[in-house]
Amino acid sequence: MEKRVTQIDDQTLLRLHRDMLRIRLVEEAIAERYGEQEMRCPVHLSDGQEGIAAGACLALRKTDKIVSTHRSHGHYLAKQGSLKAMLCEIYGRAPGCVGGRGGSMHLLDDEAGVLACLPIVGTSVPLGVGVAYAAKRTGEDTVVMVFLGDAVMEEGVFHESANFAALHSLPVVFVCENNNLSFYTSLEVRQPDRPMTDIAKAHTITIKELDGNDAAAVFEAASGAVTQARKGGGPSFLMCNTRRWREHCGPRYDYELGQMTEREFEALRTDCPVARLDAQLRKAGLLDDVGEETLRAELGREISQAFEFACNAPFPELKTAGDHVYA
Amino acid sequence: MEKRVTQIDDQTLLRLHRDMLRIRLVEEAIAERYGEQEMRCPVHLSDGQEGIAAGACLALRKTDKIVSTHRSHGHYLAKQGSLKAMLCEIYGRAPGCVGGRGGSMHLLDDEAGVLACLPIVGTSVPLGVGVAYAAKRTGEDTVVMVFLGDAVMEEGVFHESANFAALHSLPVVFVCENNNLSFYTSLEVRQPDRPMTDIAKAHTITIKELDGNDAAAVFEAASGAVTQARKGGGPSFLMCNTRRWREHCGPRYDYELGQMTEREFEALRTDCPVARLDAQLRKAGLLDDVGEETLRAELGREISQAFEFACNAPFPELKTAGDHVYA
Amino acid sequence: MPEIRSLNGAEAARMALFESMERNPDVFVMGEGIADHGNFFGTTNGLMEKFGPERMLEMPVAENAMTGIAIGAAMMGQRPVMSLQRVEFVLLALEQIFDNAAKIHYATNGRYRAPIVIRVVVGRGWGQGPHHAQSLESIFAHFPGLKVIMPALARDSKGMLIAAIEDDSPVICIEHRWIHFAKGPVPEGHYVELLDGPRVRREGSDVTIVATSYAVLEALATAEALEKVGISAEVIDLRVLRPLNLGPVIKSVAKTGRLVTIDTGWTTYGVGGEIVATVAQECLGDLKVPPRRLGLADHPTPSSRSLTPDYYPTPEALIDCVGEMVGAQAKQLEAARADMAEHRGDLPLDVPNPTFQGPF
Amino acid sequence: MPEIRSLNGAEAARMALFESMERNPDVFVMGEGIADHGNFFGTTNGLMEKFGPERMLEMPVAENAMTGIAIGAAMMGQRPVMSLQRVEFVLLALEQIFDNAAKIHYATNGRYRAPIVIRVVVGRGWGQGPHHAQSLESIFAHFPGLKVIMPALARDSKGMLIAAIEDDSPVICIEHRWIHFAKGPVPEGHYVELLDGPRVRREGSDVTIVATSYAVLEALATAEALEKVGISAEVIDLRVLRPLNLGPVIKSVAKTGRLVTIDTGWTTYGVGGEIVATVAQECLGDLKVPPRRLGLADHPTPSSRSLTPDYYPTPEALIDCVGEMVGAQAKQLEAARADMAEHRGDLPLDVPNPTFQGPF
Ligand SMILES: Cc1ncc(C[n+]2csc(CCOP(=O)(O)OP(=O)(O)O)c2C)c(N)n1
Ligand SMILES: Cc1ncc(C[n+]2csc(CCOP(=O)(O)OP(=O)(O)O)c2C)c(N)n1
Ligand SMILES: [Mg+2]
Ligand SMILES: [Mg+2]
Repeated sequence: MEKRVTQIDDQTLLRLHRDMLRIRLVEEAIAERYGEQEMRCPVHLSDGQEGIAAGACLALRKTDKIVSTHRSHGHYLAKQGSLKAMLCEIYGRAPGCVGGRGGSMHLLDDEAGVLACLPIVGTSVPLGVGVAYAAKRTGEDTVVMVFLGDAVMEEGVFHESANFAALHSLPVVFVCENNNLSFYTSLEVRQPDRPMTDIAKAHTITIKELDGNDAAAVFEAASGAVTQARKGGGPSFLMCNTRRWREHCGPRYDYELGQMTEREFEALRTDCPVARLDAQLRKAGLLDDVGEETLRAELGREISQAFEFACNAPFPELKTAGDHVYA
Repeated sequence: MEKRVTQIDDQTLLRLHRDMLRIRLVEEAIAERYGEQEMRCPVHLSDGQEGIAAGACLALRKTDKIVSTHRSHGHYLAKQGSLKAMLCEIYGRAPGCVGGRGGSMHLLDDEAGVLACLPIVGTSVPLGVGVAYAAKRTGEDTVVMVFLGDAVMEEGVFHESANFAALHSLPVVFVCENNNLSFYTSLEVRQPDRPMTDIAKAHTITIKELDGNDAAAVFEAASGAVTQARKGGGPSFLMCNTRRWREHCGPRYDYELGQMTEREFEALRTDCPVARLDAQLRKAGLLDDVGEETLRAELGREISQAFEFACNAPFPELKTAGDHVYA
Repeated sequence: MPEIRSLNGAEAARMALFESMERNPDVFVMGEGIADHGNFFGTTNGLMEKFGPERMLEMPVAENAMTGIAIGAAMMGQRPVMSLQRVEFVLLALEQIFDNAAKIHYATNGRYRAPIVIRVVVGRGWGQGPHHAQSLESIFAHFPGLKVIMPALARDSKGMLIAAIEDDSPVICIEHRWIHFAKGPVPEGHYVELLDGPRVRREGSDVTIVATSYAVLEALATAEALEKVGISAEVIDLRVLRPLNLGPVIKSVAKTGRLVTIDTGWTTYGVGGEIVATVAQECLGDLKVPPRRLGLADHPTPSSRSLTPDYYPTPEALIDCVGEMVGAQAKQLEAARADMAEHRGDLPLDVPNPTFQGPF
Repeated sequence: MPEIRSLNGAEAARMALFESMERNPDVFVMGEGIADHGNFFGTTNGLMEKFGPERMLEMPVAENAMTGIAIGAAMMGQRPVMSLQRVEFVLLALEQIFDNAAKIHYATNGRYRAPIVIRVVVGRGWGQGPHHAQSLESIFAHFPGLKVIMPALARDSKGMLIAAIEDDSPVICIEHRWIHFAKGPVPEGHYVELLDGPRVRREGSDVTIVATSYAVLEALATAEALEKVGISAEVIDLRVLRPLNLGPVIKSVAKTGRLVTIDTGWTTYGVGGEIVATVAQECLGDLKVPPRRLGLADHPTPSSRSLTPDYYPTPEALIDCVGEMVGAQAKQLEAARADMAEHRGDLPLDVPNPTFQGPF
């Protein structure tokens, strides 16, 4: 993957850095406290993949919308979904973003434009396309970003959705997070050897393959795709290569499970999207030790307060369990 | 579509002609007698499309297998499925190929290698791939030909199946009959403007687009694909352009329904796969009026005998209706 | 008072679409082949001309994504009426229907709604065979969050479809192919028939027959034949399979003491079972004789007409069943059967009975 | 006599796979993530090492084609055991299962068979939420042509899975996540537990409890608590949902006069309804009190543990239900409830009860 120098302005770079770091620190905090057994739902952590979430979501307006998967914390936070509501949801508390009904795999923040993060592989893809179709019908200039993992490329529903999005030139940006894995099964066991972008291209969708650990590159590509979509130019597909660091589901690192050696893990961890931008910012004189300390302290405070809030938030009342079955 | 001159031997050309004509005459006979209301099941006739069935199936061995769709009469007959068993099936009689249980949309001829013709769009595609996978597992050199319509390209299951076939280099030949229609909806309303072959290519499948009304060209391309598959070279996708002449389901011509003008219909009918090869054979001195008459008479006899047989065949016994629910 | 005309179920459904589309620009029809000369079994005639291709949206043949797209659009306030010619096609979309349509309101804690209508048609007759004649209402009805309706009378084909389109929850509207043919009185203009539960279509005192869809028409005709031989059957049209309100059924059984269900699906784990079970729980003491269920024989649908006479429950089977339950004389039943046979005349078994028509 | 060991349901299933793969080279396991460190909930440990990737076939994430491929291979004589971590994933493949797996033998007039086994897991607890905790057995069981089994005891987890793999019809094997944890005696080596119907797991005279899957374990523990307070419950493990054989249930109800069902799915249009309906039809006169059904509350599964106490039927609810039916004293029930509570100890409600273990 070629490393690139971008022309993105300083504020944007700092923002990307901050957004990534925030995701990282949240995931680390979740991992750290998961053993307390108070977050009683499955969690799919995304550390290592923050570059994509931060870069892609920063290209969107607040009124734009995203849909995502089981591994959605990063997307939700990058789109500025409420941290407190997310943690409350994971803790199963009433102020959770869906009132504790969904857990980590059903995040939503309506105001921030986080529409639906759903755990069945591929299930949110046509929903996102349908939202874009509604926008087109009603003449709104909303863009919909659809996050998906590499495994989604194997599900028929992706193709059906891509065909429709292309046919109707819908304002959709597909962001494929290719971490090479589905559970612990690598790509070559699941797909023939070819660029996954070929699939999207075959549907006449604008494509770009990029280094997902380069947040600035993702931001730039996403900005282009979003502009195209907003102008009625139709869908794009960004294939962002990355790696996840932790186990598929849960707080441990993959090497702790024997899925790779510690050495392999350390090697892949050297390509850290946060550290990479950190170094770039320092080199450009935009960040120094003090600045980083201040930022970490600020984020740390926000995060511990949010945990504090979540841990003390009330549980939803049992008698509400049957509400909202019908509208 | 470029017209082509082939190097195929005379016997093969004559055989292709005969196979096409046989399909044509059978479909015409069905259309003619359908109004008698004795064939009491939906029929999807394939006249106009015989070039593909005849060309593709002739490239197969008897032990090779095909799966097909709701519009399968041509494939079934070209693969040398029993005509009597097919007509009995359509007439709902006991000697029908599945004992009258399926009707026209569930043809099967085990000995001839016609494995499953099924009416749910796309449903037979993974079955065919699974059969090919079994052949690979057991080391047999069977090739499986999967017939599909252009609408199948929109169904997710095609993509899922293509991915698997490519991943495991399975001995599969996908033959797409692109008649530009699904019901009466044309391709451009259903798919973006691009070669459908791109889709298969994106899955690393060998592709070829051809004039489906040129049976010799189809035979040649299919022979190449079959050889590749048998040698372990993996799947191919042949996109064969054609048109159907009659209504989607039933005996009438499309223009009789007001779906096109009679003039449009006559125009498209000038590109007749049977007439085209007929002319070629005559030009090459392989066929003359007498030869054609003899052939038509012979086929006509076979067909009327088969109808005679079917019309007089017994119905399946009511008490067998519940047999074979469990194996 | 609006004018009332005699229309068949298909025409009634068409009027429902027309009224709904005219009243609310967010309503649109989507599906495969919804506006060709077949006009979706005569339920969409003229809608393309009137509303154009944006509101008569021809879709690719991709039921799973289609359903997800409909749900996504509905979450944004659109009101898609997805229409599929056979219920089997929607088997490809059950993940979307069960996981998203049924649950989006619940799982977003009430924030989003999925006001979609999914019209699916149950095939029957003319040798449809194993893949084109299933009647799968009970599997939809198992899911909290979905509404599942089966209109039988033409009046409901219109009024319930309008109600479904105006409903904020997802509604699966299951239209039996043969109710498209049956005529009945249908008011002009806009009206709704509430999705609130069953209706007593005919009062009676000896037995309660609970029926769904086309079976309602058969039950009503049968009840008439039974009446002539002195057996009084109450016929209840279930209409709404979910949310299920069996109040009227329980009330009826309390009166008649006898229950027989007849529906269009397989019996085992089917609709009749739920009715019988609920009645057994709620008014066991009222039951004078064991309840009975009529439905499809327990095998796939064969194509040949020679294999189906015992597959579909017939009016004759219903007569025998009721006869046994009320302890009728063989002679009585013979007369009722003869009456039904006359009703049907020479008509082959694989086409709908044109005499099953209103006014009911 | 083979040695008998105490194993949990997961280990028992693993042994079934091991035995079947060793005996018949046509048997292979296919699925997503079937051989990583999670070992498919501990049901595939060591199989990759022993049989290699050709017989532990890792598949793309594409359930619909996967199912069709399995059926196609099975038609050629292979015996795939398709394994999916949640029943929800198979919602994407229902067209293949209902149209092809269930019907291929019938619709080919007996020529072809589809001897596949589809293992699907029902999630429960640890905040699984709306998309990962559904128990959808009744929708599979509606289809003639499928066999549908739910092993409960470890002995069955092995023996029934072996029987399923050796069966020439397609079998849906629904494994509740929590039976994977429950231990019971399991014989070594090859043996089959026939897929022929229910088993009486505990004899009793006051009430018949028919249960499925994990509910069997709860029912057995509850029956023990009831016994101590003088109420004698007969517990029947349904085991095979289709083909359904309710003979033993009817016999039992004839004896006890009381029926309660408890299963792992939603009640409406669920498994209990079919049992209650059949009993009402077959032995109405034997029922001393109205039958009852326990199942999930009629809404999607919420994630937060604070929302689930009334969602899953508890042993306490079963005690109350039986208590009412037999007219027990409040004191009696109090004692039984206390007993169950002690049983459970401080364990939170969202993890399986480790005391629900054999030998039964
Ligand atoms: C339809 C379906 N099949 C299988 C699963 C099980 N599953 C959950 S996450 C996952 C891996 C998905 O991989 P990918 O999409 O690449 O996302 P990643 O986990 O790598 O972020 C699988 C197979 C599921 N949730 N839904
Ligand atoms: C899953 C599914 N959706 C819809 C249908 C209805 N249907 C039957 S044939 C057909 C058209 C298929 O078009 P194509 O595959 O191009 O074949 P053709 O009829 O043109 O030969 C459709 C949509 C179906 N049978 N199955
Ligand atoms: Mg991945
Ligand atoms: Mg076509």
